[in-house]
Amino acid sequence: MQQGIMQQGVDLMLYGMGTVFVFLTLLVIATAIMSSLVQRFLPEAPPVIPAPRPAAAPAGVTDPKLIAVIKAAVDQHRAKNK
Amino acid sequence: MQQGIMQQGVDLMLYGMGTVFVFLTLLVIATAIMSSLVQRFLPEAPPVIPAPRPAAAPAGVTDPKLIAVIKAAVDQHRAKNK
Amino acid sequence: MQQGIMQQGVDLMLYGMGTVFVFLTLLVIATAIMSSLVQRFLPEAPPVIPAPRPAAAPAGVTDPKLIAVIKAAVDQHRAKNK
Amino acid sequence: MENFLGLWMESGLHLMQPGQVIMILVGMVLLFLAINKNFEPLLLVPIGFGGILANIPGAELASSAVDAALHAAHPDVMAAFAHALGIDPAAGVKAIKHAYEVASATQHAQLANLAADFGYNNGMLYNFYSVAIASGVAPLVIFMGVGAMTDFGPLLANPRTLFLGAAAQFGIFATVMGAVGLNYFGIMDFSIADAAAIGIIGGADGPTAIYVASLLAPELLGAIAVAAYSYMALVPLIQPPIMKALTTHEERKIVMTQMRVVSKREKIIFPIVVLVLVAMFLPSAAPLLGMFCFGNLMKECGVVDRLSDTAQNALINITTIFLGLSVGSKLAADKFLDPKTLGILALGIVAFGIGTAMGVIMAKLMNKFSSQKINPLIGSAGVSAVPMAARVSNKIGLEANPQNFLLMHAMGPNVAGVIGSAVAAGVMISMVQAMTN
Amino acid sequence: MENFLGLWMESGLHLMQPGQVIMILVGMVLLFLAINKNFEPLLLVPIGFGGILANIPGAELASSAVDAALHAAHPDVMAAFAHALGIDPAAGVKAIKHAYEVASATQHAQLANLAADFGYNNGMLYNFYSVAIASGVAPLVIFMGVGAMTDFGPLLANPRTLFLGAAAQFGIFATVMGAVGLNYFGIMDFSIADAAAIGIIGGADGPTAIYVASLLAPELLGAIAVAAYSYMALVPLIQPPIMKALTTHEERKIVMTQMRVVSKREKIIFPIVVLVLVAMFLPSAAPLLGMFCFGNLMKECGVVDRLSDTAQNALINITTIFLGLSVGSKLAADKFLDPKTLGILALGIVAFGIGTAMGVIMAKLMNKFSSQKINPLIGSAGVSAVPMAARVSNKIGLEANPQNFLLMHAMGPNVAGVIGSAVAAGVMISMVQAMTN
Amino acid sequence: MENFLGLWMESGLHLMQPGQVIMILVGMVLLFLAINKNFEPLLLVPIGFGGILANIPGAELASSAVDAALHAAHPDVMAAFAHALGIDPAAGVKAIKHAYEVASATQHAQLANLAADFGYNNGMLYNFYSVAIASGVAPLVIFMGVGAMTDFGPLLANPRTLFLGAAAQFGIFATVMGAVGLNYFGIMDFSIADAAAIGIIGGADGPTAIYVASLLAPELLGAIAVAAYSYMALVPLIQPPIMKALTTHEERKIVMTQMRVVSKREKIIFPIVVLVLVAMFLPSAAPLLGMFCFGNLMKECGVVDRLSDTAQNALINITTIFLGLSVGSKLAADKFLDPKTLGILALGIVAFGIGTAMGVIMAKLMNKFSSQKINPLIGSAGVSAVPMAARVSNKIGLEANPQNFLLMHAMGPNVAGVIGSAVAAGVMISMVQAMTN
Ligand code: NA
Ligand code: NA
Ligand code: NA
Repeated sequence: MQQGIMQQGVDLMLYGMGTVFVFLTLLVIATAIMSSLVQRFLPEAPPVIPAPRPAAAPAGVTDPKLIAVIKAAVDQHRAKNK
Repeated sequence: MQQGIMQQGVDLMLYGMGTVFVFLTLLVIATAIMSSLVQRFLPEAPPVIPAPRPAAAPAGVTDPKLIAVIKAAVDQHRAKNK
Repeated sequence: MQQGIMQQGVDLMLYGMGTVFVFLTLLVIATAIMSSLVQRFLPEAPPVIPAPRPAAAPAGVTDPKLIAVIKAAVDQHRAKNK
Repeated sequence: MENFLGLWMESGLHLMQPGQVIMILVGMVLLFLAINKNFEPLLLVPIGFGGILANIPGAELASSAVDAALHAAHPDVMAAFAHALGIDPAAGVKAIKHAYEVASATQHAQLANLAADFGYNNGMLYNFYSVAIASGVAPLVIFMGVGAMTDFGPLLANPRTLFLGAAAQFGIFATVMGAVGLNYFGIMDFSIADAAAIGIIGGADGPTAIYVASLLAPELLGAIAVAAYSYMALVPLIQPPIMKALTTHEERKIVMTQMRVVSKREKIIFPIVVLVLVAMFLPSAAPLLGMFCFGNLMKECGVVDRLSDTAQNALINITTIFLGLSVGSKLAADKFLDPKTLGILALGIVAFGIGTAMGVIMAKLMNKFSSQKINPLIGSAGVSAVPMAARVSNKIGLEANPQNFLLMHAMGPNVAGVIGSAVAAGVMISMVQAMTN
Repeated sequence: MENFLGLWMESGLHLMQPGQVIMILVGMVLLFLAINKNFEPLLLVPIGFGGILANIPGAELASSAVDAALHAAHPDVMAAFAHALGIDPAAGVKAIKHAYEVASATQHAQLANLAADFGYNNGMLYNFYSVAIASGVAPLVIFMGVGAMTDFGPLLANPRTLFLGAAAQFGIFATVMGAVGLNYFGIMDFSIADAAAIGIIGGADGPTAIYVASLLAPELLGAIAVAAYSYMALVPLIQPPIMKALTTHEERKIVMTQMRVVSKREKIIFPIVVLVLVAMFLPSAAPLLGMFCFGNLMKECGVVDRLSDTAQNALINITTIFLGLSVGSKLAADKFLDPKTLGILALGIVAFGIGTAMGVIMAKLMNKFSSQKINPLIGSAGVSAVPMAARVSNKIGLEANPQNFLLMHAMGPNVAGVIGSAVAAGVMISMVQAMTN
Repeated sequence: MENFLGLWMESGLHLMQPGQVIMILVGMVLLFLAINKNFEPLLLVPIGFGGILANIPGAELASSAVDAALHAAHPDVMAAFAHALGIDPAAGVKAIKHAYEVASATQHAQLANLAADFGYNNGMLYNFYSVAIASGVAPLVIFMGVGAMTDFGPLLANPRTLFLGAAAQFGIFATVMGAVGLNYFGIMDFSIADAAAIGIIGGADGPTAIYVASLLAPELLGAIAVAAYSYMALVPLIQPPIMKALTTHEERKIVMTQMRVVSKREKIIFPIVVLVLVAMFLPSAAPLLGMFCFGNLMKECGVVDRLSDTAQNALINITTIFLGLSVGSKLAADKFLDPKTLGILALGIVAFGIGTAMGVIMAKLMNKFSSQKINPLIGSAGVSAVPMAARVSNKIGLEANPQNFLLMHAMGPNVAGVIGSAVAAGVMISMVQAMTN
């Protein structure tokens, strides 16, 4: 559907900006509904910020590097405090 | 060599299961031999679990991140103990 | 331009070695000029070796793993000192 | 105006088909199971999310450029395709699709070029699938990472447990027979290749299942992967009743002797021993077991820790993300919503059950012939499903005897099961390819 | 002797063209801004360096094998190309180049094979570009990583701020009109696709801009990416005057109410809500928003931390390195030194300005209709440019009222702007492709 | 029954050829040297393991689909190949293989499609090689990582040491002459391209050697890489006798003056200076030195630490794994077990020796013309082999004078040697390509 580029630009602007607003309005509504549903039906103790643990490995192994670092850190500190 | 699928299934099961058993049996034998040879000819002090060191980089550089972490850890701790 | 391979080898050696020396000589000169210019016009307090900080993330987030490690290290140490 | 029309015409709601709605819900269920029930989340989160993406109407994320063109079925494009395929343009889209399926690699390339000329592109998930799975690389890289996380110590301390890992693989082949049977009695239309791919679910090993399915039955890969990972997560529910039914309380109380210490050298040499046996007797298992042993050697040799660390972390994580999304691309409604899927889910759980049973029975059998008693509960760990199955053995053992810690003993058959299913995969791949070529 | 001659003949100095000198200096300026002025260094260091590499005379690092052959223009090669393109070899190189540009994908493949036969190879940066950007994967992977770094908490606490993120996108479409206007008045020759790609600079979001440009106007990608990242770095200079001009001191002093605590569950469900809306109404935005939501879900769900960590670190860093170098490949003099580039730079800053203004105005408008007042300064954060724009809002707010911390409130529109520009990208891509096919 | 037969027919033992047995043993020797003797383990573990994988009979892991088909030599397939190559099908497999080697890229693509139609796939290692090495990307990425690990401080403090790095490269060109001589006297059949690729072993720099070999002599890549890394590991044995033979005890005792402090700014600007010189005088070295300087700039500029960290860790490790396995794929018996390999190993060690000697001699020469004396022991570090060669200089220095620490002084020529061999690589690549096209 070739038209004058000016016309195409106007179309882009109108339909584009329109879509952005429609979509985000829908998102506002959906989010509001979702939040109210969650707060009503899935209440939750105010989330304690979890001290991010090193992610667990699939085969249950824990990252040796981290352990090494912890060890090193504590050792070095002890050394310093001798 | 197209045959009846039933026949093919039976073949898969027989030869497949057979191969699994033969192979793992050979592995049992090979492992037993290997272990006994190692224990006889390459005895070893019972392995002290090595505190996994941060892997050495090819060009001999050590991971700055780790050092940073160690430093940070110790500093923060000292700060806390002030 | 096919020639005798012997001739080609000699060419490679002469022109190759020549290029290496010319290029690195130019690099010596350029480096010397650069250094003197920097020292004259961009003097700098003798660089304090910066304790490499964990690299900042584009969206300003800091690596949770590192924080976890630091935390773990200090906790573990405190536990030990109880 | 026509733009508004166009927007609506290509809006999801207008194009949405019931199947896609169902599959989007299926994807959400997988996410729920992964996040709330902790069902193998590392795989099922990407798979579930990829499954939703693959069913977004109009986005064609899981389609190749040619598929997208065939789906759009624009007359000019169809005419060009028909000409390239050497069939009558009047034959219609259905005929063109069929001709494309049976076409040669050269013709596939030609149609891909034509689709590009007409402005069609491969979907994002299709590209991920091609690079990660169709090439075979992702499952192999994950297998390498698993190898780098595996400790063969318990197996080396008690090599006999390899027999348990062998026995448990019977679940694979029994399931093959089951699939063949369903076909034989006309209940479902499985080829021998399909049957083999379905059977491997019984291997209880994700990358192995995906690798085999990608070679033998790509169109079933989605269902097979979902079944494999779901049932691995369900091992704590599936195995205990079978284990208890097949063992007496006395047997479950058997205390196993303390394991010997395994030397570092043995651990270093073991993967090479496996590799040599593969080279001598089972070349078809070389890719899977080769990468597995390579990962394990990197871990044990102690001189390439930085490579081993990367194989266990950055590399396996990156690969897992793309593997999961790629598997999700096979959850597109038109492929996944098929009676076959139900058959696969049913056969898969049978496979797990039989594998579990055979492992336990094998353990009891070995006790008949050996003075050194094995607690039959560790037999069930032979299905692999590392480390879940071993934990189950430990848990049931503790119920029978609170002093009896079987975990380490169960790790032997557990890792043996990984080797066992890789061997089974190798032999099935080579036999099926021989049967079908 | 001829070797020396050869060496000199292919030495940079002999081949260096003025344009390349200029572009190498441009690359150095970018490096200077990135390193000394901290202009988005994570992108501008690789882009600037890649730009220098792309302009090394004779190295052809940014050229395909065919481009290199066309540039060398060896008679035999040209004859073979002309024959493959079905034109008269006598027509000359110019004609061959033009024929190649309009040739079919099949002919492109043929010429690539011919170039290989004649010993030409793709340049390093060309390969990076093909794999990282032409495939579309790099921007999407970075978007996934950004999603894994994004906290939607502030947005969920105050969803109305999504309107600010929507309003700020007007900068995009106003710029499209500007580009179209420049074309209409014959000042510059921009197609509608070019105009759309230029407009997206107003989205103030790097990966989105690169993704759109790679699909709609690859030859302008270099200028568009440089403009987008430079202006993001300049946000602290561009926005404040506009913000102050449009607000009274009273408005700037408005203190916003403390946000409510957002539960973990809401944060987990939100990306799925976005995905469902995309599936229903905007399939064309599925790749960008899909990957963004996937990254965010990995972060929030808490069961795949190892994947989320990798997506936020190793994976996004690796991708950034190659994305940056690939963008740099588009800074080759022959492409970049074009009046269009000046037009793009001019339009880009206009886009940022308008987006900023519309965000602020929208906030004031909302205050008209709502009792719960919004500080209009957070409106400007709607352009995204995360987190710079939010920091600017906070800074200006503190100037007006030292007790007024707007940062958290500004993060809402800030991330809303990311969604907004991804939506705008999706609709523009689908509309432009419909217009031009 | 035929299945059993089939299994045996394709079991390794039945197909195993003596050459493969030998190469599997060679692979094990490499693993032993890497693990027990710490010979460059980061490369030799993957190379050795890959070498074993490449020689598993029947697995064809290192073969392309076409190679596998040619090896199987099924009549129908051969007929199709012959037809595609335009030769008489009756000509036999040998003729077809030869025709394939000299065929055009288009014909290569056709045969690949045919092989796919007949059910042949590329081997795993072949795919790794294509992606990692044939594309040239892996060596370049590793070079970038090495750049990000390199400190040019010592070089900047004493730029004269660049001459030592230049002199040591004579080992490269002397070896080229050696290879050419072996050819001239009919002892071995090396082309000029082979000779250049072999010479680069003298660069004592792994990625450079692999990069050059992949461009000039892919079939010799395995032997060249093995030689390069083995001799780098042997530097502590190879260099000392030469160094002592060429220096007096007095010279070895020379104490060098404390280095000046090098400012951060100099370190940041240096890689850009190198890049500009490359752009002006040596475009052919742009890929190698460009990536090297890019890595170094990322390290020094201090604003992209997260990219630099990744380049030094996750990215270089991932690349090293696949580079090593890919190099291993070139250890397939039919290619590797060739008298040429012995010639390469012999020439390689000569190259190291000559390079070492020239470095020392150059240092003595410079002392003739300069008041500020250099300890000639640091000259040997000019061969690169970072950081081993510098450590050797330090060790021998301490033997002569326990108070004399040369390590930092030797790092200058050491990194200069990396630049020197990259320059040599660039000029050889461009000259050889000019000679052979
Ligand atoms: Na298994
Ligand atoms: Na935006
Ligand atoms: Na060197």
